[in-house]
Amino acid sequence: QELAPLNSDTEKDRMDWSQLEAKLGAFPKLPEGTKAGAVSKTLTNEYWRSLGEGYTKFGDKAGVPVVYQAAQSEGDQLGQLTIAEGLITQGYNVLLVSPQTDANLQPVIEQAKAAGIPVVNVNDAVIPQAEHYVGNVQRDNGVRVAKWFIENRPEGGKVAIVEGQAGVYAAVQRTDGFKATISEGGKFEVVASVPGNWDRQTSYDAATNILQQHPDLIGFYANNDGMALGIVEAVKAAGLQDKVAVFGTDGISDAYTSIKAGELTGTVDSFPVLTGEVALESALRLVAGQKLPRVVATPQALITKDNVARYQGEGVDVRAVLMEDAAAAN
Amino acid sequence: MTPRLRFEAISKSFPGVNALSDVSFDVAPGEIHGLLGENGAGKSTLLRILSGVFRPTSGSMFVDGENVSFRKPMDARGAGIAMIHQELQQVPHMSVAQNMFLGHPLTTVGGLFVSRREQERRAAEALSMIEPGIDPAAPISSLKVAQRQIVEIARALLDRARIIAMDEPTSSLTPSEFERLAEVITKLSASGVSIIYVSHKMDEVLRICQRASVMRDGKLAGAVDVQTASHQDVITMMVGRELMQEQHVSHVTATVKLEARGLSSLTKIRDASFKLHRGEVLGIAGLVGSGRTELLRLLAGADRLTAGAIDIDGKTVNLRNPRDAISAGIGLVPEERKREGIIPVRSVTINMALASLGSFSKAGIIQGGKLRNTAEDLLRRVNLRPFQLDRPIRLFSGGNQQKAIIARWLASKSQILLFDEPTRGIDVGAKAEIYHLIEALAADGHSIVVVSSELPEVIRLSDRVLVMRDGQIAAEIARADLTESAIVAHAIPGANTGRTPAPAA
Amino acid sequence: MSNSPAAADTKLSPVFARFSFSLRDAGTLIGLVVIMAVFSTLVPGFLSERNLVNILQQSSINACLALGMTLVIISGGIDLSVGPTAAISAVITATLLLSGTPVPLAILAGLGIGMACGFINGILVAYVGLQPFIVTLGTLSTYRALALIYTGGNPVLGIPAGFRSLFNGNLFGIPMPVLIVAVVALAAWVLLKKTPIGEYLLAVGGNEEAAYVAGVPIARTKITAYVISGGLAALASLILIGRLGAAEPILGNLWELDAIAAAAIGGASLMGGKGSILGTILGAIILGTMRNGLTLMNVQAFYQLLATGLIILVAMMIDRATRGRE
Amino acid sequence: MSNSPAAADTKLSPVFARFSFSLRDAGTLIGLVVIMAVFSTLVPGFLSERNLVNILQQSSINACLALGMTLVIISGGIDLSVGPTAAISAVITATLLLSGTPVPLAILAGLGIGMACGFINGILVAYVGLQPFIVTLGTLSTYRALALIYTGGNPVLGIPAGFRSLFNGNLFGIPMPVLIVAVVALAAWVLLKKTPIGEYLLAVGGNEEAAYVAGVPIARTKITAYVISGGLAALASLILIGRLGAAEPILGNLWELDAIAAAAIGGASLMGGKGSILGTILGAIILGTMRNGLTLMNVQAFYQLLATGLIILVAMMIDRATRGRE
Ligand SMILES: Nc1ncnc2c1ncn2[C@@H]1O[C@H](COP(=O)(O)OP(=O)(O)OP(=O)(O)O)[C@@H](O)[C@H]1O
Ligand SMILES: Nc1ncnc2c1ncn2[C@@H]1O[C@H](COP(=O)(O)OP(=O)(O)OP(=O)(O)O)[C@@H](O)[C@H]1O
Ligand SMILES: [Mg+2]
Ligand SMILES: [Mg+2]
Repeated sequence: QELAPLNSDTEKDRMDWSQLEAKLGAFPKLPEGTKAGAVSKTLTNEYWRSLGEGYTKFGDKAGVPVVYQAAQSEGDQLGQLTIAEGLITQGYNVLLVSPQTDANLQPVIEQAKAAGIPVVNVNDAVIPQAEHYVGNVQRDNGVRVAKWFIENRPEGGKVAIVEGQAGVYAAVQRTDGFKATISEGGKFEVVASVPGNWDRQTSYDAATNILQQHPDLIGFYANNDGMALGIVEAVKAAGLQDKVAVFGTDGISDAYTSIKAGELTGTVDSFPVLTGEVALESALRLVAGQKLPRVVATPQALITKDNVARYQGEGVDVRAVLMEDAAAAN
Repeated sequence: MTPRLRFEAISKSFPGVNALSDVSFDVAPGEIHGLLGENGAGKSTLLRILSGVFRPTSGSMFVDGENVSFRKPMDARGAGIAMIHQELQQVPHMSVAQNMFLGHPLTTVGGLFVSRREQERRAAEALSMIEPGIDPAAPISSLKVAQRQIVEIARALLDRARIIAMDEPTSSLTPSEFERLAEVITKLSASGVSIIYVSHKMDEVLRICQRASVMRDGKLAGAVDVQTASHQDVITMMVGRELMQEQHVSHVTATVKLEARGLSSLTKIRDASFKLHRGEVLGIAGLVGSGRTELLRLLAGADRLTAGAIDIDGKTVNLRNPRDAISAGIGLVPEERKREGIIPVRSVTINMALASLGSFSKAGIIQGGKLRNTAEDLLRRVNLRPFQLDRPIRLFSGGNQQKAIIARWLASKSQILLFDEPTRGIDVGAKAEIYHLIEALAADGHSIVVVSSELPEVIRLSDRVLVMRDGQIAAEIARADLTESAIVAHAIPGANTGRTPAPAA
Repeated sequence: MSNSPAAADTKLSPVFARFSFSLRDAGTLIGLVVIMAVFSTLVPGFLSERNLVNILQQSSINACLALGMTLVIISGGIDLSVGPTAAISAVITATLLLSGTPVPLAILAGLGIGMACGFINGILVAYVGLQPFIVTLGTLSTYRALALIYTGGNPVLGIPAGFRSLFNGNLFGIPMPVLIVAVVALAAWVLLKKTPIGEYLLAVGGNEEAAYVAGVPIARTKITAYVISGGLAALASLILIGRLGAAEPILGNLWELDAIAAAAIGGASLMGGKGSILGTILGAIILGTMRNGLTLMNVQAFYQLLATGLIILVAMMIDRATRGRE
Repeated sequence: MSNSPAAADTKLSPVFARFSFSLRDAGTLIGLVVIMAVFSTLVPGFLSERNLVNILQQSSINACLALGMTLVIISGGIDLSVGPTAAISAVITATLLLSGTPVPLAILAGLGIGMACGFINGILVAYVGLQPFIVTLGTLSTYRALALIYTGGNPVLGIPAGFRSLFNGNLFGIPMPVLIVAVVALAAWVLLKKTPIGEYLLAVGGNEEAAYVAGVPIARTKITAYVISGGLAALASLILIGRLGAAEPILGNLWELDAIAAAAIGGASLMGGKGSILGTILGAIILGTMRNGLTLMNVQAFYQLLATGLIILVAMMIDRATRGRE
């Protein structure tokens, strides 16, 4: 019964979100009184609030009440465990969890299994024993940014990485994806890869120091948008905004604003609202007894000034656009 | 004439204790009014009410006929009342002058800035009335206790107060320092300042005071006519019974219990050698700062030797810390009780047992019954009052705290007891009890060292006296030759007359 | 300093003084009862046996840490490094288990590592003479870094079932963590109330200099407190990895604050010389109850944070008021 | 408590004691010089004017907080709530600026909010008589929650350029934050060394009971320290949002630890009664230098954490050794 430890990026038993309807049919009818519980890392980051928005949106559509909770701060591992255990006690029919770390919600998997409640691991940290995972490919975030550099800066140059909290899965994967991809051609040199701790101020200071030592730097990759926006300010303060490209990850609204203003070069949006919708849809399909592959991959896209209008603005239906993207990719 | 100060039916109760009940008396302008009483009689409590630290439970106070009530010390000071507290009230990291002007610094530029220089000038002025040697800019923590007490006195002189309450101002002072204080007090009194003077030193009170009140168990026991009263009368009034004046009895034997050979310390002590016999009470006299405390701390393992050795029962012992000393059978009753003596929030019982917890334990567990029995036994022997064994020690009067510390070394069955100013701040009754205790211990075969600044005490207790001067043992005086003048002659630098300075071989 | 001298004239009466610890503890207990009463009216099923056991289980890790913290606080110190200490011993124990080390040996090693971390803190405080806050602030970073470097930042997965059942099972229907912590609490209570070491801790925290003159082994006493704290941090981490089935180098983040809060709610004074084992346990349960109750009420994270902050303040105010009346 | 009595026999001689403050500061300065020397051999361009200015600029926020922290620590307290205090005043100032409030008014409001937060801490410590550590642990959560609730967790973006240039510009080639903090440091120095309030702070922290019987206004003095700390936390947050152009409710996470570390490295004693303004500034620069140097050396995250922990310990040990020799 022991599952092989999950690696959400490489797991073979997977499906793209765009295939849900095509492969599994229309959304099934749910047992009477179905309710869903969700717990995420923290609400202090817009990403997780948007995810919750997606849950609620789909919940409303499907007529399923959703309770969405989060730990008091990022890194509060036991607090999150307490919350998740509380949700099981209260008899929710399905759980969606975005764990603080790979391990801290392991008991939930076990307790839920005992109680016959399906659990879906949504994004970021990956519980090795998780039977279901919905989310994007973390590594791909870094890969996409690296590819942008390879295409748009063919002559190569110096780049730097500002990492998230040391030891966090998403930070490790994103950094690794970027580093590996950009080093392939041999034209680029990663001159610095330093901790930004998901913190704007720390990233600002780190970027200032790096720029001063490498005034010929051509770009930064930050593991999230908050840090990237800090870096943007440091680049502006150094007067290098035309020479240094800055990329973030997540696609929070401030990042979009900054991209439109021509400050942030780009971000890898992983569409948290849509991710939330897809996650809850998958979870509810499980409740209805359908069989799903272990991983349902959600979309992501590199947003720059060139394509920002396609993904955001008046009358843009992101879902439809992403469906198109998915179709194009196949 | 309206009295300068009038207490009217002052009562103060702490939960479980009536510290004062219905105390009334007057102090006239310019009067020096003595206040006597046993430990715990309520003297300090009354003065702390006067200075705004406590509020009375009931009763009222009048200053120059005006009803006053103080909510905090600042109010009392505003009414012209200065107080010298029994315990030193000083801030260690600050200078002498800063401490003296604490709470009401001298300022310039409309109160904006502290005027250091002016403070130091005025502080030096006030200090010079008693002891000119103290540098007002020095950190208070670099001063010895006696000097710090002088700073406290000088602080009270700064205020130009109408009333100065002095709670045992001379407990650490030598007779000559008292003389200078007496002069100052007389001058103040002549200029109309009223003084309330608390002391356990009967002579002082009878000498400088015009009238005196005696307190017993929180009540006023009566007034003393200073002109005619004898020591005995006063003591009887204080303790409610007569105390026998007793003579020295010797229990000294020929066995050498401890031998100090050429002891030197980092700061002061140089080449101190002496022997201490079984059953002997060895007095150590000397001026303040002559190194007596430091010598005791060396013997107690609290400070390190830089040279020399200590033998006990003929065997050299290595005392790296007090623990070593305790297992070698040495116990120290320290000079600064509050700082080095007590664990304030713990009970008297625990404070007593602290040095010998091992002996109350079986398999690492303290045996409550045994501890309790010993505590009852020993604390009764030292006559602890109130006899409440679970009460935190900080709630006891100073004298009773001292008794508990003495009981500590009885509990640890130390053979060698070192007393540093054993009766400082302790009333006559308790003093007699402590003398008895010391003698009884000597009779039991204990060896005892007593450091004291009170010459009568040294003479009363000692079988032999070492006089210290400037970190060295200047002389040894046998019982037969023991007089106050002999001690003084050796203690004062440059007055090396008469007797041969003969450190014991 | 917390106790302003203005209030100093309302002191313990001798009769009460004898029971003052239990009076203070009674105050904490009343606090807990009030909180439970409030939640039980707001949350159906809050008082169900299952949920109560849940609360105990969820409080057990914090209680375990807080017991060690209480002893350190009583000795006049503080231990900010409990989280990283737990992390180091967790990852090392897990690695040993994975490499086939017998369970008892791995447990001993884990506890040993925790005690070694505490020992280093103790040496720096007692012999080098540094301030406890700063020492453990320094080792907070240092130990965390070591745990991260040791594992390369990766979790250690796949802890054997034998070990897990030991820390994660039930005995007579009571979860093992609760039983373990109950035993530890009892031991700590005996240590503090019945042994010379307990008196030494109280004496060192109450007046270090006087304790020194009275022959109390100051350095040894302080070191003992930190070693116990380190050992209990390690024990807490074993309980945790038993539950999680994995050991992470970032485990134990911010544990120190919860542990200090529990000890303080339970009556420990950060000036040293005062603290109660029973109070600390109740303090940990209060914090656990808050978390549990707020979660069951689906209170949003920001408001949970608010409630946590306020409950600490209110608990301390109630404590102050109770003591004032004593 | 840090100063074990075993070492108590080597006391200050009166002559040296008078200069002990400046001696102690010299020790911190030597520490800084050593660290800089090490980095200058390892990192080319480390001693360039540009980088030195950089270090000062990056140390300025922590220095600002640490100054307030120093005063609180001197008074015998501690302020763990500086980060959330900064966050509240940052988001409110930013909101005001966005709604068109004139810059000076918004700044005053921001500083006022910070001081109000400090005032609450002060009241709880001084009048209610709670332990400073616990009070500010409670307000740490409470204030953070308020900042999050106020903004719904979102950053406030688009701070006007007028405001930003005020806190982010240069004057005579020196960054504004550095100038601002220099002025604050001078003011704090004068306050501590030359005014009655400074004396009161030292007295209250050094011996509260003695201060009380001498008529020092205990409560007012403590409250003043917390209000200043709150105000400086607000000032630090204004500098930060001037630099970043955005105010986040999660800003200031763990600032308290850096500020305490700077004060302690600079010679403040957490037992109260002791601390140095110059020392604190040097302490903050030491920490800033460490961060800067390690980043320039591209040291990996785990090892940066290790270095930070070790430097705190080593700095305190050097301090201890220096004082021992005095
Ligand atoms: N803060 C307090 N709380 C409770 N009881 C107290 C307090 N202060 C003093 N007492 C009690 O009040 C009584 C009177 O004490 P007080 O200090 O006034 O005596 P005293 O005459 O000054 O004694 P001594 O000569 O030893 O200084 C004692 O029984 C003491 O234990
Ligand atoms: N901690 C210290 N720092 C500096 N000097 C000290 C210290 N302790 C003792 N001294 C010096 O050593 C000398 C001897 O002090 P000691 O306390 O032994 O004298 P004493 O005779 O016992 O006087 P007292 O009656 O005041 O206790 C004093 O002159 C004092 O200046
Ligand atoms: Mg008295
Ligand atoms: Mg002496």
